[in-house]
Amino acid sequence: MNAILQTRDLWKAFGGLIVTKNVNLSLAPGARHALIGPNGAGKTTLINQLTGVLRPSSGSVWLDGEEITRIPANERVCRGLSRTFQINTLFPQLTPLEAVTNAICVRERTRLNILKRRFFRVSRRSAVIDEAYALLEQLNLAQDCLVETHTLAYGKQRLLEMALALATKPKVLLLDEPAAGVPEGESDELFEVLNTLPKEISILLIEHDMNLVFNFADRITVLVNGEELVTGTPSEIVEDPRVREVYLGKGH
Amino acid sequence: MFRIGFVFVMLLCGILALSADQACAAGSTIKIGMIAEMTGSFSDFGFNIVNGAKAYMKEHGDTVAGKKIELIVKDVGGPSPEVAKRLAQELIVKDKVDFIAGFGFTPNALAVAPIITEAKMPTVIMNAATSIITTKSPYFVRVSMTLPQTTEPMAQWAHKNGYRKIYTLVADYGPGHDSEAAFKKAFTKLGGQVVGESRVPLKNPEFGPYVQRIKDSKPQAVFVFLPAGEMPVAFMKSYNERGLAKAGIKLLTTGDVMNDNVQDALGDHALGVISTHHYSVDHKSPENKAFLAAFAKIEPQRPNYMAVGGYDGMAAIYNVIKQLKGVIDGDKAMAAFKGMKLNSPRGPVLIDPATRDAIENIYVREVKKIGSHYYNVEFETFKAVKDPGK
Amino acid sequence: MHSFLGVLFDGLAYGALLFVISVGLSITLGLMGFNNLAHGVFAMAGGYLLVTLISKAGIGFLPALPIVFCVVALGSLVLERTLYRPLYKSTPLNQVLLSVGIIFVATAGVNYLWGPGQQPVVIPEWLSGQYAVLGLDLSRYRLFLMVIVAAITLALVFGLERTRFGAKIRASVDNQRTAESMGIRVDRVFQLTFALGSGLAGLGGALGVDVLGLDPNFAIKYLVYFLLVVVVGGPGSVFGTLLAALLLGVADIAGKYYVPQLGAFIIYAAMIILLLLFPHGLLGRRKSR
Amino acid sequence: MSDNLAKASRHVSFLRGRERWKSAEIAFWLTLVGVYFVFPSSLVFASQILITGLFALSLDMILGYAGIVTLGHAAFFGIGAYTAGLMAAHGWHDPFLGLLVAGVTAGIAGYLCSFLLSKGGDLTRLMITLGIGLLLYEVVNSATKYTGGVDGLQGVEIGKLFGVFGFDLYGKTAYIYVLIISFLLFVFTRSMMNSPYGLALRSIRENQTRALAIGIPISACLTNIYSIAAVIAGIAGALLTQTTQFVGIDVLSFQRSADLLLILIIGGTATMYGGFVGAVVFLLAQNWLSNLNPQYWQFFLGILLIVMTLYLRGGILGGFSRLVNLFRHWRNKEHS
Repeated sequence: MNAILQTRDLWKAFGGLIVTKNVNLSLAPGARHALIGPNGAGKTTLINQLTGVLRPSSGSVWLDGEEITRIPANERVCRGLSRTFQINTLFPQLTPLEAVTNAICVRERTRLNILKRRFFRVSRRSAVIDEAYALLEQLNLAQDCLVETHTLAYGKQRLLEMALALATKPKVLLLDEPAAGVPEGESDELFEVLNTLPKEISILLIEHDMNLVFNFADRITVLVNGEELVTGTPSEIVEDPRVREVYLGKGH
Repeated sequence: MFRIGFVFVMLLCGILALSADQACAAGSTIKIGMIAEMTGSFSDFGFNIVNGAKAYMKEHGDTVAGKKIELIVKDVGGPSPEVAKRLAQELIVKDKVDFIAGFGFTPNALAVAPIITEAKMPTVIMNAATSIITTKSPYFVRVSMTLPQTTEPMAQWAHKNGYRKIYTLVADYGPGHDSEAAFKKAFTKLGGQVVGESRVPLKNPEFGPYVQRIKDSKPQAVFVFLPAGEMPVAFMKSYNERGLAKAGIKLLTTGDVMNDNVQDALGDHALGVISTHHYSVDHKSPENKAFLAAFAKIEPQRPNYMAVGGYDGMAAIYNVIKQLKGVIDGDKAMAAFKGMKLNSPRGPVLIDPATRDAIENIYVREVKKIGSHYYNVEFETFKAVKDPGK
Repeated sequence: MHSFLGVLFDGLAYGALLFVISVGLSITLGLMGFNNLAHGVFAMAGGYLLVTLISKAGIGFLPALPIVFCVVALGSLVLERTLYRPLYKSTPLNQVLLSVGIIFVATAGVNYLWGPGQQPVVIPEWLSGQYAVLGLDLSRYRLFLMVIVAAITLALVFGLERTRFGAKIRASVDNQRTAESMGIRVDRVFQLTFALGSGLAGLGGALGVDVLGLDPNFAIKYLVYFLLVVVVGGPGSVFGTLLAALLLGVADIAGKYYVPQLGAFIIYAAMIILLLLFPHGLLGRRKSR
Repeated sequence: MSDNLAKASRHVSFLRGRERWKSAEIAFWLTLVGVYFVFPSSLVFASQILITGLFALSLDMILGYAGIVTLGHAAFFGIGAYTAGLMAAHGWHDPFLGLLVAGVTAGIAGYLCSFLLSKGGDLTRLMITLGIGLLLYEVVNSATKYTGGVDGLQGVEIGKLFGVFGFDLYGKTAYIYVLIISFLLFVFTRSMMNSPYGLALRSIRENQTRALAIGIPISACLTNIYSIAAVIAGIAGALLTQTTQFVGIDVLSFQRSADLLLILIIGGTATMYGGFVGAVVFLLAQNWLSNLNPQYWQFFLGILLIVMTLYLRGGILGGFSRLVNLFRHWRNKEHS
């Protein structure tokens, strides 16, 4: 019962509208967990509460045995909780190399004194840049790492999303529909990368594409109307009649 | 890469060259550099000062003592001392002028004091009205007036005419504070009483609450100083709307408020207002007639006291050039200014040899409608008033 | 008690004035999202037009007002097509640069045509003076302004909320692409909205000059006031603009009456406090983006 | 592995190339040195342009690099100017001490103000900064006794630099003084913008959401850069006081903040040199036009601005770099 990421009785309401209702989510270390649910089920709101963009009305969020409910978003990243975005959220005028270097510099910033952080050139930190390059290479972005991000192809930008999240060396990675907008067939590259991620990183995946989810996840949670409907292994979910009713029944 | 650098340098040089020295050797010309507020919120100042000066040149020709007079007008764009200082420096160093003139605002004049002293440059203040200016450099001479100079006679006139309880309202800035202090000092010395005072922010479209306070404290009269511009217009409207005149509260002001060229904008609102000042367009003298005629040839708009400042400043400079026979030297020029007498459109003016300020008549005027226009009609004179601020 | 009521009336009247001169900006800046700092130029155009109509053409004050509205609105269409439209999707900084350029041109142009002095504005006899009501002296012109404000507010709220055109505006502003796909001619709608905003600016200028005075620097002199009211009210909300104008008006007048020493500070301090309390404006639409 | 390293070092050198002093930059500063010899009679103007450029650089730090729109930046310029002025008027005549104290004072003010900017969108921030600027103006205006109000602060006497070089009529000392201080501050800013911190700032401007999601403490960063920008603005103000030997209340005016914004937009934001180039172009154009026609020159300046917005997006440097890119593109085509 030493979950790496956990929510306890998480509750969020905007006025009278309840968007998260008593959610008790639990990720084991190394988990490949998927969160599915129809549109408007409150998946993104849940993610925002996990990352600290929104504060829950009640309940708590725990990361690696510590409560992080009241900790600001950027601090959660430093503690090892990182995310990607459903819609590309990148630095359009920076090159991927600069962007990833930036993320690594932020991660490493406490190891530098203020003078070095403030006044020494980025290029003097070749170890960091090497690491950034290695990461980009791992994600098949090495060819494009010196052009401005906004000129990259869409699929490449999706990969960069992932690279930025990985650069923070997360313990838990939240993937918000990583394949959103990527044409069918091209998402293979993406999931190939996902499958090679080390087991030390626990992953919570939000995805619409059922094939991807069932190929990737070892546990699945179904969220309906802000409420946890059921959690189980892929085969349990497929069997579950309630899930068929609210979700698969329409989609398939 | 070097190519880009080269282009860059060329570009910069090109731009700089636009402002490069165009000074030509002076010989047969005498140059007068004018620093005035031609644009911005106070463009009225520069407009009057410069056109007043031009009116004098139009009337008296542009050749004196065999020298051609050249006027170089520079826009300082409002109260901005650093620009004034820069312009003065450039006029002295680049254009090699013989006189500097103009200055609607005190800070612009004060900022040039160190350089005109260093360059021994005779400098004629045509409007800026804070007392201390002329003490900041021996090369300043002022042909206009100072604020205490026009304020004090108002206090004296009010007391003489039976006003004992007066409320003061001034704009909340340096000159306003000076005017308030000068009036209070003169009025209480005579035994009058200032029953209340208000300071109004400079950016203030709404006089209602201030005028209401005046009305509530029921004085016999209210003394007002506001800078020329939209403030007097707004104040007068509020004054009438709230029926202060009907409540028997007389309005006394300095001439800045009853500025000649806002009279028509004020219209009926200002009828009967008493003010003290050194110049009114309505002043009846041949000199004034000549001035108005000359000004009308340049601009159709009605001039005001600042235009007279420009006009008289030019007159003083012409006199100096004549006396020095066209060979200008800073110290000699200053000696020539001291004690100079001018037959100004406003009446006789004497440059006080001690302070280099103007000694002049201050008139008490009342606003009247003559034909379809409104004028400050003079009805009493304080003769040869000195600046009491020193 | 009397003085309190008097102050309240003055405050509301001042608020009405602030509303009248700013409501046009609430439309161009708030609804259309164009950083139109040149709002004052249209107001100034309205003012000069009014003065000229009255003194040169001999048209009365009241009939001149609708003429001013229409002429300024029509004139603005030319500017919209040539200068504004290319910048609708540009950065705010570019829009600022453009509108400041327009202010410069207009200021110098007016200076050249009318001279730098104050312009006389003659309002008709029946609008000057005061009514005595319950021992209060109520200025007729201020009452007139309040009536106009009520009329403008009602017309705008009705027009923007209840009519087809209003619906089109809201649709175009919220999502251009969707609106276009629904068959709305977005550029036409924007054009008309811009004309409406500018016409209102002109009308506001015409109504304001009696109190504010009129000279070539009108556009820059009162810029701060326009922005203040619109931003505090929440861009795009007519009611918000009204509420902000009235609140700021009452705060300013009350402050100046009761603590005149702080006269100059009150309106700015009130603005900062209101903006800290309501960072998106009093009734501003919170943008989720 | 060694192959990898070789490739990686190519990328290190790519970043290094971006940070290196370009020949155009060196040319720029050499030109400024050259101005001293070529235009000895325009040095007062030249130093005022430099001061404005420095002031615009500080605005660029918060507008261009951190993305905060402000219309009240003159507040810090004014605080610096008055601090230096009041010190000089009360017996501390040393210029360097004046600069130091002015910078620190403005920095503290900037730090305090930065907390008011944490909420709201661009317009709200714009109005709050504007409000602070106007309030400060009114404070200085009503404290006539201490500040001289609108008449300006008198009695500002500046001592000689190192006790040797006095400020002269031609502005020679002043120009060299301003040039050296500007250059030092520019180097300071430049190295900051090329550091990891500068990279983080740029990323905040590019995308706040993502910057937060990679762990950048955004509000702390903004507070920080706002204070540093205030320090530089304060020093620029102090330089103006010391070279003018006078402080007018217009150092705090709305007009100054607005002109500054224009200058930076004209020059181009987030380019380091945009402020300087904007100051050179704007002030020279202003000077040139107002000499041609002192009364109606604003008309032509306005036309210039309008034309610029329609045809020269991204300011002069933005347009210039696009031209250069175009040229390179064309040349590459020729070669291949």
